[in-house]
Amino acid sequence: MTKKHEPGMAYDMKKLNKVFAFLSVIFLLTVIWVFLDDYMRPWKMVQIEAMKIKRGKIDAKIKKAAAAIDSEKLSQLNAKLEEGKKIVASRKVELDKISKALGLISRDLKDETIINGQLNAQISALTFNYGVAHANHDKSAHSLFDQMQVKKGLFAKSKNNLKTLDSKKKVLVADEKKLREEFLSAERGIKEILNTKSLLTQAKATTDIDPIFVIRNAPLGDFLDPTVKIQQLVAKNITDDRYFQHVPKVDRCTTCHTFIDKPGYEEQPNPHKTHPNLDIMVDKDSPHPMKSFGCTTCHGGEGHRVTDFNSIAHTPETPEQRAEWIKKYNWHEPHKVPHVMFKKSMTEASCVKCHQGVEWIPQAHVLNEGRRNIEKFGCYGCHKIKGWEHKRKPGPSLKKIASKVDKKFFKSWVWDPKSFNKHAKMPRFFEQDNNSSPEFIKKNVAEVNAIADYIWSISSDYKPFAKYSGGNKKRGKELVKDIGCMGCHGADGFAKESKKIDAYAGPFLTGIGSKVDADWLVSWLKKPSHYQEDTIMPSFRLTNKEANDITAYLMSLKNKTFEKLDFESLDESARDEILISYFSAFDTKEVAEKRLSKMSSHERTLELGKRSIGKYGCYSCHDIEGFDGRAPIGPELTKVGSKPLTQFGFGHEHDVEHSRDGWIQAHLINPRRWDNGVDKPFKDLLRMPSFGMSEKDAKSITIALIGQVGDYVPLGGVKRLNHLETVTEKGMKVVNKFNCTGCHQVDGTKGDILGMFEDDLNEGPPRLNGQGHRVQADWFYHFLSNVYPIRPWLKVRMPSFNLSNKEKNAIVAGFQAKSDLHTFEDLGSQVVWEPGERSAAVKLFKSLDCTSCHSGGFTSDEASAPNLHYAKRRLRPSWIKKWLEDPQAILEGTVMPSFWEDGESADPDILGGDPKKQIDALTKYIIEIGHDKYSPNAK
Amino acid sequence: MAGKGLVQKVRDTQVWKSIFRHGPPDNARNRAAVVAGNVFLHLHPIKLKKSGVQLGYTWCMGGLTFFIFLALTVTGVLLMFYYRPTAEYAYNDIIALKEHVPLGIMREIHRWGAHAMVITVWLHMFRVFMTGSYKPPREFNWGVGVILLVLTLLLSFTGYLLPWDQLAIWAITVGSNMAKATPFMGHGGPGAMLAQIGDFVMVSDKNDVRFQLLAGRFVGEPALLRFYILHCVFIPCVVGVLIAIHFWRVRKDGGISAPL
Amino acid sequence: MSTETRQQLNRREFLSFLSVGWITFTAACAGLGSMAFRFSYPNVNFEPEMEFLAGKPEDYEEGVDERWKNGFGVWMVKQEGKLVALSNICTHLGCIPSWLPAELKFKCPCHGSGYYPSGINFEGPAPRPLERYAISLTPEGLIKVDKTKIFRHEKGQWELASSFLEV
Amino acid sequence: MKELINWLAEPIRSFPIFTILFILMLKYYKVIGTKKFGWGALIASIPVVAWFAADPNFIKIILWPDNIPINILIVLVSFFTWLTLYKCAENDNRLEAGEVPVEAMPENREKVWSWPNLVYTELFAIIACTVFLIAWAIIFKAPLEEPANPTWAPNPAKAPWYFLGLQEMLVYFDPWMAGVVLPGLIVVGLIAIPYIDTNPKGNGYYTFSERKMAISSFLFGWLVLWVYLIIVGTFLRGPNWTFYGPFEFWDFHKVEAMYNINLSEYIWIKMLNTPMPGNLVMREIFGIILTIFYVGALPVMIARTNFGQKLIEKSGQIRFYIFIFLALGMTSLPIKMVLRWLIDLKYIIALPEWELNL
Repeated sequence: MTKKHEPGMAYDMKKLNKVFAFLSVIFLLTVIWVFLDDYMRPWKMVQIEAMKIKRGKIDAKIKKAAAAIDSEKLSQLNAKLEEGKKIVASRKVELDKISKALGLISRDLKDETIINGQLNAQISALTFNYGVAHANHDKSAHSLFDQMQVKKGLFAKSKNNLKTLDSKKKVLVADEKKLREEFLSAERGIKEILNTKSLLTQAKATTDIDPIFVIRNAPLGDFLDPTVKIQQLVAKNITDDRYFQHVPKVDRCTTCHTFIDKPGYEEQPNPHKTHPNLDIMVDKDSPHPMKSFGCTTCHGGEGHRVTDFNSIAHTPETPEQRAEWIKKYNWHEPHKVPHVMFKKSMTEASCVKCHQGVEWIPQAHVLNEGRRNIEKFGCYGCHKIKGWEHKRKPGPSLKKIASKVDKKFFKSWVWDPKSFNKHAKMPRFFEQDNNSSPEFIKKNVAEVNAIADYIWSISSDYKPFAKYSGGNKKRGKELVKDIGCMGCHGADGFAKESKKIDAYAGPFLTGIGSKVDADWLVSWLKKPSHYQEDTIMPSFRLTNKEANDITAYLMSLKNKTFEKLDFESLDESARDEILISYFSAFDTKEVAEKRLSKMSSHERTLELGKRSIGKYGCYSCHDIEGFDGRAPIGPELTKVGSKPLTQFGFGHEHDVEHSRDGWIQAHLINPRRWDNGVDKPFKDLLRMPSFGMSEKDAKSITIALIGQVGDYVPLGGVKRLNHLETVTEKGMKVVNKFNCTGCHQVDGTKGDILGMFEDDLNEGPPRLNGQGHRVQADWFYHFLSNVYPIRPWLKVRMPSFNLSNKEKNAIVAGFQAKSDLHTFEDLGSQVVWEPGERSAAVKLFKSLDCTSCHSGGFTSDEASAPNLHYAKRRLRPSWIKKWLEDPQAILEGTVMPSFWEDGESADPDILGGDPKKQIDALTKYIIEIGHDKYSPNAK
Repeated sequence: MAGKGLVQKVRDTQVWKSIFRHGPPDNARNRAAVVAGNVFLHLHPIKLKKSGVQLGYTWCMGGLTFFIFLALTVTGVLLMFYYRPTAEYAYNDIIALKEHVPLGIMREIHRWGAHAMVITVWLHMFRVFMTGSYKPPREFNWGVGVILLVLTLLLSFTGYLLPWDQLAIWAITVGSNMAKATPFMGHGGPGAMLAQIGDFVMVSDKNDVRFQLLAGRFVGEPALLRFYILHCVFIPCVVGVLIAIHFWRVRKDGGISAPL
Repeated sequence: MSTETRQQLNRREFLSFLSVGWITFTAACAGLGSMAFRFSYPNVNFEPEMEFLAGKPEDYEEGVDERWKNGFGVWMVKQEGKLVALSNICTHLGCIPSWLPAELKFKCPCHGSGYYPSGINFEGPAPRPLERYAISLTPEGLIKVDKTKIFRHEKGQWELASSFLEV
Repeated sequence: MKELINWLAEPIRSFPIFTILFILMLKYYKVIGTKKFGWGALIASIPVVAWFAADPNFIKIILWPDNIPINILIVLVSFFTWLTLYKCAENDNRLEAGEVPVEAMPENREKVWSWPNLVYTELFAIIACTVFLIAWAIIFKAPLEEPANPTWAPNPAKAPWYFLGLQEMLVYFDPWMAGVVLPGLIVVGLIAIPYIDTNPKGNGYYTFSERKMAISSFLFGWLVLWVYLIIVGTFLRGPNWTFYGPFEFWDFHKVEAMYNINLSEYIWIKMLNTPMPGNLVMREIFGIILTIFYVGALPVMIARTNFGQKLIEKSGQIRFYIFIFLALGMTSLPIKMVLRWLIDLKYIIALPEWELNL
């Protein structure tokens, strides 16, 4: 049956209405949906959870506060309050009178204020008008002035009235208070007792989930003033790079990490945990307050995003955590995100961003370790890293190598340095994952042979200036132990093997006898700079006999197994094949072969040697004639932390974690692994050598490297060194270069050599705590150039370093700056005695028996303390005083006794027993008896 | 003769004819066709009473207001090419217009045009009132006109902030402080303190009308952006729609008013 | 069923669908409108902080305290049992007066306006007293100063509750 | 002479003067509305303007770029006011003589082609306007001051010129009245005009005699309360919103002897000599009564008068009350002005505690 419609109607109206109703309902539901969708945010639940945690804490505090309330006293006060009420009520008549009087006064005050205000306004206007009239020489000025004076008189009167009324009012108010005193004092008392609790109760109320909370945080209603809301930190001095522009960093991490800056939540699980080390991070009084540094500045990640757990690019520390997060937060690998968060253990990487131009960063232990490792392994040799450009090349110069070692040693060493010396720093290029096939080994052998031939062909002549004339091995060993060789070197049979990263600044000596010949060694020991001008090996001012003895000992340290190694000779066909591959890079094979055929066999070998040095980048670590100024072989690492992940070649290594740090760490441990499963011609193989790094080393270097980011931190955000810090850094750079800390303890860092003197630290090299304050700058400079034994009883020797003037100055200034001292100080060399002071000093000097230890120049006894006659030019008077006062505070365990322990004088008869006066006098005496000489040998 | 021939030739081409459906407007039929066949001109009636074309009677202020509105739209759109509504750049961009942008005088034309539009719209209202043209059947259109007048003021007011100079922010500060005093809806207005539950102030500087207008508690960068959008997009769109209604009603209500 | 009742039924049905349609349609449109409304209130903003925590009431001694003058532009003045946060902007031309402890007054170096410690002007060209900022106590017992709320003496606003703190 | 003008320009004097002139203008509109008067006024004004312009202070404020629109406004408003009066006079004379208004004359009712008559008229107007705008833009650069600085306010901080009437009202009313309620009333009142004014005459032609009531109240609001206040706010208000005469230098330090007192203070302290009650409503009770009287009782009382009766008869109760309410809203401004000048009245109701000051 066909439906009939009204004429002119295509549809039935009823049907239209139904469809309209249906669509409208869906429309309404969608609108509700969109509101709910916008309203539901994961962080809201986190904040409510935080509220509950806080509530729990407050509850505990309230309980404590309630327990602390003295209920007895409270009830007493309550009784007093009641009593007070009655008393005050009985004074109703008086109080009424006062309040009435107060009312009248307030009326009069108001009235007078109006009058006063009117007069004041009139005077202001008149003053202006008069001023204008007067300036214009107007006739009206005079009358205006008169008017003004009249008004001013009235004003003064009214002001006086006001003051009178005011004081009257004050009296009345005081009276009223007095009348109500009993009541008020009880009220005050109660308030005081309950104060803590009531404040806490108020605080608790802010965590109530009550109707007001619901209104404030309801959908649509939350525009009013929500309590659950996004929190943010805006770091003005630190920017995010948006490529067209740098924009201030905005971190909203505190939206969920609610208590991050609030102590007391340490035991909570994340995100409600307090940040560790609030003394250096996050806290507003710490050097890195949250408000100015934000969170992602250090942690990385997308701090401005709050959508869910993933949007921030949280990075799990371990696979277990990853699994947990996947379960808990639906975590997934962040993608299309500029900055993934650092793993928790790698956060220190970020320090580098702002702490630039310093050797070590305080408290960043792993990072510092990584930076030490970079220094040790010499990464900067092949890879340019900003801040490390001007370092010494990590390896020794090869310019005179032919006269130092023989060719066979050279080849075997290059092939596998660790087989000669387990502590060898030289990495291993050969027999790695990607070049161990017989064909490649053959070619590698050819290359090593060619390198040796080439190096030998360009090595300049060197003749040792001394001849080994035989020596006592045993005495030699004693000397090696005593004079301090172990500050830099190691050898089997000496102190325990060091675990320190920067141990063995010099080579490990076991096996040295198989490496060099005796004549070379004697000359080297006597004068290292004779062989290599810029060596850091110092001269120990050895006598011929000493040098020969040491040589005798060292030459006995042989590595027999290594000596027995034979190195395969060069395979000419392999050599030619490699050369052809070089030559045919730009030409056809025929041309290449033609070119080859024109060369003699020797020329071919040298050509391959030269090319191989270039290929393996030997020149990056060693000085080699003819390679000066060549660019380092490896890619620059200055911004490796910002290198896009896609630019890291993961090859077919699927078990490596797909992240920057994962790649770098895997790469450091086995640099050739990316060639696995790839068919590459010989010339294209990866060349980065293996350093035999432990996982720990690799991780620390990784941290140091991923901190090398491209982010630019505005000047306001970076750590800027002040003048003293800059000078210190410069000095410490030299100190590190020459490995002073191998022997000396410099404010915390110490060398392994001290381990040999564990029984008596005073027998070891002097500790340089507060050295900048201890010695005078001039003396220090002089000493560095002209070393002399200060402590005659020490066997260990301060060597003479091959320091430039600039370096010496840097050391002196660096130590001074480290002790917060500027260059100039009144050294008090002109002694002015107070009356009677000198005789007291002499008496003290005697009674304290200073010369029993400081015997030098006084008695002929063997001295066990420095010669006091040279203190005048060596020590700063202010330091002497400090030293005398409490030697242990400066050098723990020193044999110098404390004569004024706890500020009490040992001899109460001298100078009235005033320790300060006594110390002053003694200091003056020491200066007075001092020679005006830097050292016994100086003029 | 040759010229005339050429004009005629052009007029005879298919292109010309496809655009202009009529001959030269020198006879009654074509005069009607010009107005009726042109999307812009057909705003006008084909014929109207003579009084409606006498400037002494109409002052042409409404027409000029519309024309200035169009001129402001064109210059405004052009200015947008050089102007960025951010606290960093807004002022510098105005300096650029002043100093080196070719024909940066566009800004002067825009600004003075805005003032001129305020004046013409007022005078238009003045004239309409004086001729009693709001009387039936034009009551509704008068109302639309009043709203257009208010929107004109708002357009000018929102544009006032954009140069981001002292004149701008303080004029807008003074102006927006009035919004603060709106009864019940501004935190400084009467009745605001009634909306308070316990410690929770429902009408505060964080949520009142002024905050909504400025997107902040004072005139800052968010306010600049908001005013920019209002000035360049929102209000012009509303004005455009209302102008359409206004014109349509002028025609429907009997054209330019004349004695009944 | 008579045609009349059927018609009535129809009418009822007609009314109900139409009204449901219109009511829900209107509600949904209102919802969309409120979307635009809510959209105009941002959830976060980047305005400089106008509030600060100024320690505990016990930290202040009777008289004028200058610790928040630099940085926040506020004098904390404790007098007669009231602690107030006084603006340090001269009401004359906006210079910064200095506190002269010896003479117990604020003196503006620009044009010589003088104010009592209470903030009331008593000399020079200043037209009105210094302004007070809102001051209150947080549940933790700390003083919160809110510079967005200003209290003017001449408007009688110094009597209002949050213009001072009883101590 | 200049001092006299300065003195006269102060709102306390210039407002009454202006009002009186306005009344005179309406009364003698037929005299004013002649070409002779128009030319005469124009010629007479030339030396006056020249003399004014010779003053450095005056020319400075007049030529300040942002004030140019107001100069134009003054010129245009003067001209068009004269023009309406001229047209009104012409028509009224004809109507008195029993003729039809000019616009209704058969030759003016004749239908003409839009093309070219109207289109060309518009085109000419557009060209003239464009030329004018370009010339204006070339001669006067748009103002640009120092970059926005939220910490330092210029003095005076003025709103755009078209809102200066409102800002001038701020002297007499609190922002909620001057900035919200009164502007709201203006807009509502304007929209309401066609519904209140039921006078069928004067539709489509200029006439004064047929719609005296409508025109005089509109022109009062337009010319006296709007344009006049804008002129005052622009030209005569300087730093601290202090009054400066047209020839006066804007001296920063100028102070006016101004000390305003609330109505409650007047009554309780000055008249009754009693302390002010602590209860807020009690304290302000007189002001509240007065206000209720003004908006509640006064309309009823007016309705009882002859004038009211006549109006009600013509347009009905609702229209009458809306009209009276709007009119009272409009007159509240001059009333408050006069009270301020006469008795230094600050607020009729002073409830700063509730932000409710009137």
